[in-house]
Amino acid sequence: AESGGAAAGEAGDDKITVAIASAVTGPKEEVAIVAVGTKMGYFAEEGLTVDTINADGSVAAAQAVASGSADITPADTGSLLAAVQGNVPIKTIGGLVQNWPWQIAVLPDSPIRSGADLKGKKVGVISLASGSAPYARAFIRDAGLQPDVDVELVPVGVGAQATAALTNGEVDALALYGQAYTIIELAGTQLRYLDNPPVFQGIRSLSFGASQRELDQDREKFVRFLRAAYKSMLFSAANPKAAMQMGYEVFPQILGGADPASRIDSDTKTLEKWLESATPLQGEPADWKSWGDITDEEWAKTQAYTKEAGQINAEIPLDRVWDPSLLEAANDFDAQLVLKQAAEYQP
Amino acid sequence: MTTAPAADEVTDEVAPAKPTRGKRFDLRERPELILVPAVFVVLVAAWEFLIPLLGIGDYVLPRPSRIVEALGQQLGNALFWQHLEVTVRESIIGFLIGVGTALVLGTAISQVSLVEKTLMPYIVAFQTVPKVALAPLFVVWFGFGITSKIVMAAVISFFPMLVNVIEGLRAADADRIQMLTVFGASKLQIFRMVRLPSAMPFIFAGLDIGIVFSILGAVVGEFIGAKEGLGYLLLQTNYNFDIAGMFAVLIVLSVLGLIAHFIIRFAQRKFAFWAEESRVIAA
Amino acid sequence: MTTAPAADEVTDEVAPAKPTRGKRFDLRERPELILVPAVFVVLVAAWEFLIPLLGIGDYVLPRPSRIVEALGQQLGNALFWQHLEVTVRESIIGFLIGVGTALVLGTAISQVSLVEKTLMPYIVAFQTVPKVALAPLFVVWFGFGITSKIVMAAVISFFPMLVNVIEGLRAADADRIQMLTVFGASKLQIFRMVRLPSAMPFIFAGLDIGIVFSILGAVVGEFIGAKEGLGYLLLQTNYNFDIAGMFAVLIVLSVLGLIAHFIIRFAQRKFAFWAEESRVIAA
Amino acid sequence: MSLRTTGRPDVDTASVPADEEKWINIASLNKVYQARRSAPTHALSDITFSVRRGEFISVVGPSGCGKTTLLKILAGIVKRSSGEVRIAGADVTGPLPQVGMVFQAATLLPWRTVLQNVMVPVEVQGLDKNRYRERARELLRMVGLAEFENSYPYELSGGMQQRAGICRALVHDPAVLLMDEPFGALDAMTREYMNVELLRIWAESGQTIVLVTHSIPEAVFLSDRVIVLSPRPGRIAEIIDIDLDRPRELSVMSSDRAGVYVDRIRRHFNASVID
Amino acid sequence: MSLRTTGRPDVDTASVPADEEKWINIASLNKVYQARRSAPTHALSDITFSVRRGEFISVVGPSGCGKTTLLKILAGIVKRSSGEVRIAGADVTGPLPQVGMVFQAATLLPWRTVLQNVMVPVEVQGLDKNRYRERARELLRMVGLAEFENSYPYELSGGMQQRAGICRALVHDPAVLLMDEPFGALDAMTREYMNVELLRIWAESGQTIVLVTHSIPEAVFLSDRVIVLSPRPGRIAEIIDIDLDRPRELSVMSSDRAGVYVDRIRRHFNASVID
Ligand SMILES: Nc1ncnc2c1ncn2[C@@H]1O[C@H](COP(=O)(O)OP(=O)(O)OP(=O)(O)O)[C@@H](O)[C@H]1O
Ligand SMILES: Nc1ncnc2c1ncn2[C@@H]1O[C@H](COP(=O)(O)OP(=O)(O)OP(=O)(O)O)[C@@H](O)[C@H]1O
Ligand SMILES: [Mg+2]
Ligand SMILES: [Mg+2]
Repeated sequence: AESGGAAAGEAGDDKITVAIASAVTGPKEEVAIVAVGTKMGYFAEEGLTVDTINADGSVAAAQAVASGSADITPADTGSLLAAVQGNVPIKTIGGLVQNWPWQIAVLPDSPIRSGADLKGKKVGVISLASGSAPYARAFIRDAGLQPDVDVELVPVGVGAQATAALTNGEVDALALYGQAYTIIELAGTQLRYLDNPPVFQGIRSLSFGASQRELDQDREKFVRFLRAAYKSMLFSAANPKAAMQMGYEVFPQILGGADPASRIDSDTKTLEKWLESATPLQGEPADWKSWGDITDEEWAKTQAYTKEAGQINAEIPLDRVWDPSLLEAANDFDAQLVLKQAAEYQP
Repeated sequence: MTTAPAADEVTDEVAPAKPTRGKRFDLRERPELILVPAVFVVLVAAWEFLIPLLGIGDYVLPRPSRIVEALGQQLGNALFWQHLEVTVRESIIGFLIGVGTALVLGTAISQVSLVEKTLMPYIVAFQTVPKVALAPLFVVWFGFGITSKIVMAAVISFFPMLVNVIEGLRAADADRIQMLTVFGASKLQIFRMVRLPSAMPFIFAGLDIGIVFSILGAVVGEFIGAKEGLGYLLLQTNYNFDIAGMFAVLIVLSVLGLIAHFIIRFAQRKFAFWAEESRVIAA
Repeated sequence: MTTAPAADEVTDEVAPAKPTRGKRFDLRERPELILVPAVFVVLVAAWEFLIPLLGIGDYVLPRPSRIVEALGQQLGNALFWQHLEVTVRESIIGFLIGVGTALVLGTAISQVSLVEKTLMPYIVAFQTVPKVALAPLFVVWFGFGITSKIVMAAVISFFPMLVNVIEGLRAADADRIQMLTVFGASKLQIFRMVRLPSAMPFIFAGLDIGIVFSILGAVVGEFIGAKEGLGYLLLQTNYNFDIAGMFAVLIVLSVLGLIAHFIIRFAQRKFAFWAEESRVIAA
Repeated sequence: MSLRTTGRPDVDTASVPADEEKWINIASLNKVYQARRSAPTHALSDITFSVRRGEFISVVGPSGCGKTTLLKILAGIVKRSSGEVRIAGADVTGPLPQVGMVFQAATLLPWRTVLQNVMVPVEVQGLDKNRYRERARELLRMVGLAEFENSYPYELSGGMQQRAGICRALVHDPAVLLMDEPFGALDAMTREYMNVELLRIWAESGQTIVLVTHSIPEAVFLSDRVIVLSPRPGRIAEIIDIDLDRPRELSVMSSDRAGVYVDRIRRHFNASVID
Repeated sequence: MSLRTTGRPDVDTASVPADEEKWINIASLNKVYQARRSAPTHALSDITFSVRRGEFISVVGPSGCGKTTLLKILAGIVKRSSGEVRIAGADVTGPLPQVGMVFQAATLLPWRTVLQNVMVPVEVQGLDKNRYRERARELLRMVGLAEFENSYPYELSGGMQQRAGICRALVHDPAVLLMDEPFGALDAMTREYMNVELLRIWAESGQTIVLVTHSIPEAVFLSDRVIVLSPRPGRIAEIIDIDLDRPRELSVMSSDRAGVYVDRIRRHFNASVID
């Protein structure tokens, strides 16, 4: 079966398997990175052939990487921290989603206008064992309320299930990530968002975690992968529609049997939403620098948040988690050329 | 489908006036030919018209008309048939492995009580473990490909079959075993000539449960981490907010289960006829 | 556990020299008393020492020593016992509902062939639908609380029981039914006095499968959206990358399954003794 | 040992204005078994006879001639192919409550003790258990199974199972008693003893009895009339009135008159060559 | 109709240097059934006798005295409690291949046709199916079941099932034949016919036969010796040599000598009062 991965003719010598930390394929990292990198030949240029597997969540993805089923995964940074604490031989080698993707949303006519209004209400989270629960708790705490006392968390999942819970009044607000909201809105439900307080600024969501073993054997391979990945991101940011079309070609299963023409617009919007969280909010793509960098301050915030969420129980020495040494070489690419390719792209 | 008679139908031994299996269907004889579609139509109609009335959104429970539309679209899509084929393949292979293992192990367990005592606790213990939670292990052991799904299908169809095989092989009539023993039959011959035939109703019950569960197992396996198969398609349609499409897939799964069930029941009537017939025409 | 005799043991009718159920355990008589723990020790030892040798990290399959440690930690935690209680409650209620419904429906189906023809296709069709995929619906219908998990447990333990009840009620000996019929027994009396006892081996097989699956169902239900229960604890430990803790929960689930299984088997020996005894002491 | 009959009034039959002479009435009865995997078997052909109320009638005939089939049709558990079958005026389309039956194979329920098995008709018909339990015990004592009342069927010998089956058919004192070779598995002495007991019970209760037997002397000793069936398909070869005085003792069988009856019936069997 | 015996050489027995006079040897045999839910039953008490090679011996005794138990111990499917049981010199601890048995209940396999049921011993012992199928058909013809060879057991009457069971025990021509009331469900005429046939087969094959029967005349007609058992627990009451010339015809039973034997055995039964 024609399934995901390197469909392009010019295959490199080195193989890299990317574990997608989600059971489904969608307009997110696999499209912006894998599909575009493959279709545009960025991986081939680096002598790489890239394949994907779907792991059910960040923990499973980290396990897949650590046990050799995959080489690298864009996984939740908190999970990567937890993995390291659990002595999993995995190292973060670059950032991916740099802007906080989680938000609280309510129905447009909801009386809830600020965090404080959540008192006595119910907030829908994906599940109590997912990133959305610690986020909701942190949000509630910041609003001066006590989670699980003043506000009840209810696991509602995403998509239709979450929508139903909100519109039926089973919950008063949702705590989901941006792209999940886009899907809900595109399906016809209007939402209003509460502003995230500044505490969330700088907490990292997805980052690239690589197998320590592979890394020790061939660092260069990962440098080349990161470079191609960031180039692909830049391309996608510049021409998300083209990226989405490549996504359909490389991962036809994204469509789930639907007609591409009927989905391209909404999927492009979803992809844009994802890219928005994964790339700097300010400036023009041409000015974006230091792809994948995570500052020590960001790490500190992320560690504190992860600890608060209970995923780790002590701060982890940075050098055990973080190996930024690949980034300089990974950033060594001609951004203008990529932008040009994006502008001139013809399917 | 011919079924066992109800109590007061025991008297109903084939009277000459009543043709047993006429070529032409007499609707009074086979009311199910009207009833099954009737129930279907009523259910579907209720579904179609009640849903909007109850204010249930299409994104929770789409109306049949939408689903049929989505189904049509799926059936016209080549990729869908690939997904279907993958799931069918996983289910069948998993079913055969699960049921085969259960037959062998069930035989050993029912025949050698030491094997039972040594193995059974572990089998039961393993059976209660939610395999979905073991996903990372499964995937490490069996890869992200089709194998892990086959294993899932096999594991979930294994236990119902095992329990039924054990119970069935034990249900054999002691007098019949004694009879064969006197004539010098070996354990194997007794097994083949008495235990196995006696166990047939149990074995077919196990097969029936097993085939239905193996489809379930394959689909759940696809939930864990797959790139193809109907389980994957379910996740994808759900993710895409294509709830009608998701229901279309669910319907395809139901039809798969039904077909499998009827194949098993057909085999039962072919290969275990005596139970049925001696029950119907007992005297 | 007393089990059916193997073929050449049929002759083994209780000889006076051999005490059937001695108060003191003779190990030659009951080798399982050594074998089961022995197998356990060997398995655990192999696990403990092979895992590092094979280069399998603790983060995929932790060593037993780690798991025991994590287990100890869990058992010392009051919250853990709450989770356990929730899951046990869900499983038991779900089991009772599932199995009860299966008994009633199975009875109707096996007794009235029209019910079978009208209902059975829908039941089979529903059974193949992966309930996990229906989660949104379940949650909408049954809420986010314990009910949806009970329903899940009930639904998954229902089908194996149903199939076994149907098969079992049909397996009744026609001569016995005729006998009761002559003495004027009503359908209900025939059911109670012949069909039900005859179906016992089937029913107990169904109960055995059902109880094990109902635990599975409750846990899977808790995966979908729960705030408590062992399934939730599994998700939580997994999310926290506490793989040893996760395995500790899995072990607790296994033990639950084992206990349930042995309760069912014990009940079987109490309430369906005749099958066992007439088999052992047949003459 | 005395065995009181319970004297239960026979409500069902009493309410029907039936002909006492044709208490059981069979006319032009035919039975064809239509097996699915083999050829149809013509079991009974054009059977016509009737039984008086309170009569003791025996049916003899070669193995496979349809005797069991005839009893089962009377019991309402096998459907006739054509003809008329009436008991106490009522068309037999299903089992009638006033009918009891002893089966050719004992057919005890393995999950019940001997006493519980004997009590089946009492339980089924909702009669007073305590009262009938005594009667059941008495019957078990009569057939020599007193010490086995708490045993399970698999602990009994073949003949003991058959005796338990006889007790079961008698316990609720049915107005019509159908007996399919009830004494087949018994030794000659037990059999004769049981014959005498059966006659005593019959005399006390006034039951109508149809007995299938392989023993021609037994048929003569017990019956008012003996119906002789021809080999399959069973037809009535002869119906013989047994004109021996009642009450009968076993010694009557050494009389010449009894011998004549026995010889007369035997002749039918001699005529029917097997294969 | 002629029934050749297949003349299969009896390898197993030939290789054992056994006493022809004590071909079957039973000494101080005891059997106690130890039921779990009721009191133990003493079925056989101190049984001692032996059977010559080629002898025809019958066992009679009241119902429940342990006849079936005795045969099953000989067949190796019920364990003795104490005592010695040997066939052809070999201690009986399990079934021996040269032994065939007719069961009190026919015990046919419901998933096999009549012919397939009769062929069970042939299949089990790996004998030449084609050769024995003919013999099986001949035996079925002899017992009047020729047209039922493709029927299933539930389509047979009780007596027909029993006859099929007899064919099954005879088909592989076993050296030792144990028969547990083989003719109990047959009418008098069929029974006599089967008796004559059995004697003919026995004369041709030289089998050693142990027959349990309830019919005293049958025992006298067929046997070289009759073992009379007392009521439970079965003890040997008497062993009677039947000194009637062979080959025997049915007419021998009207002879005085036969009558004397029958009366002598009957006396044992009269002595044993039931209950
Ligand atoms: N499996 C058993 N468990 C317990 N007791 C048994 C068992 N089989 C037989 N008995 C008892 O042993 C005694 C002898 O039984 P057996 O079947 O040998 O009698 P039998 O002489 O063949 O009688 P019949 O002529 O009625 O067939 C009986 O009292 C019976 O209750
Ligand atoms: N359920 C059945 N299906 C087909 N044929 C049957 C069935 N029951 C009986 N028969 C056939 O009907 C005929 C009469 O059987 P029935 O049992 O009435 O004989 P019977 O006179 O009782 O014989 P026996 O003395 O051997 O018990 C037999 O040829 C038998 O093969
Ligand atoms: Mg009969
Ligand atoms: Mg016996």
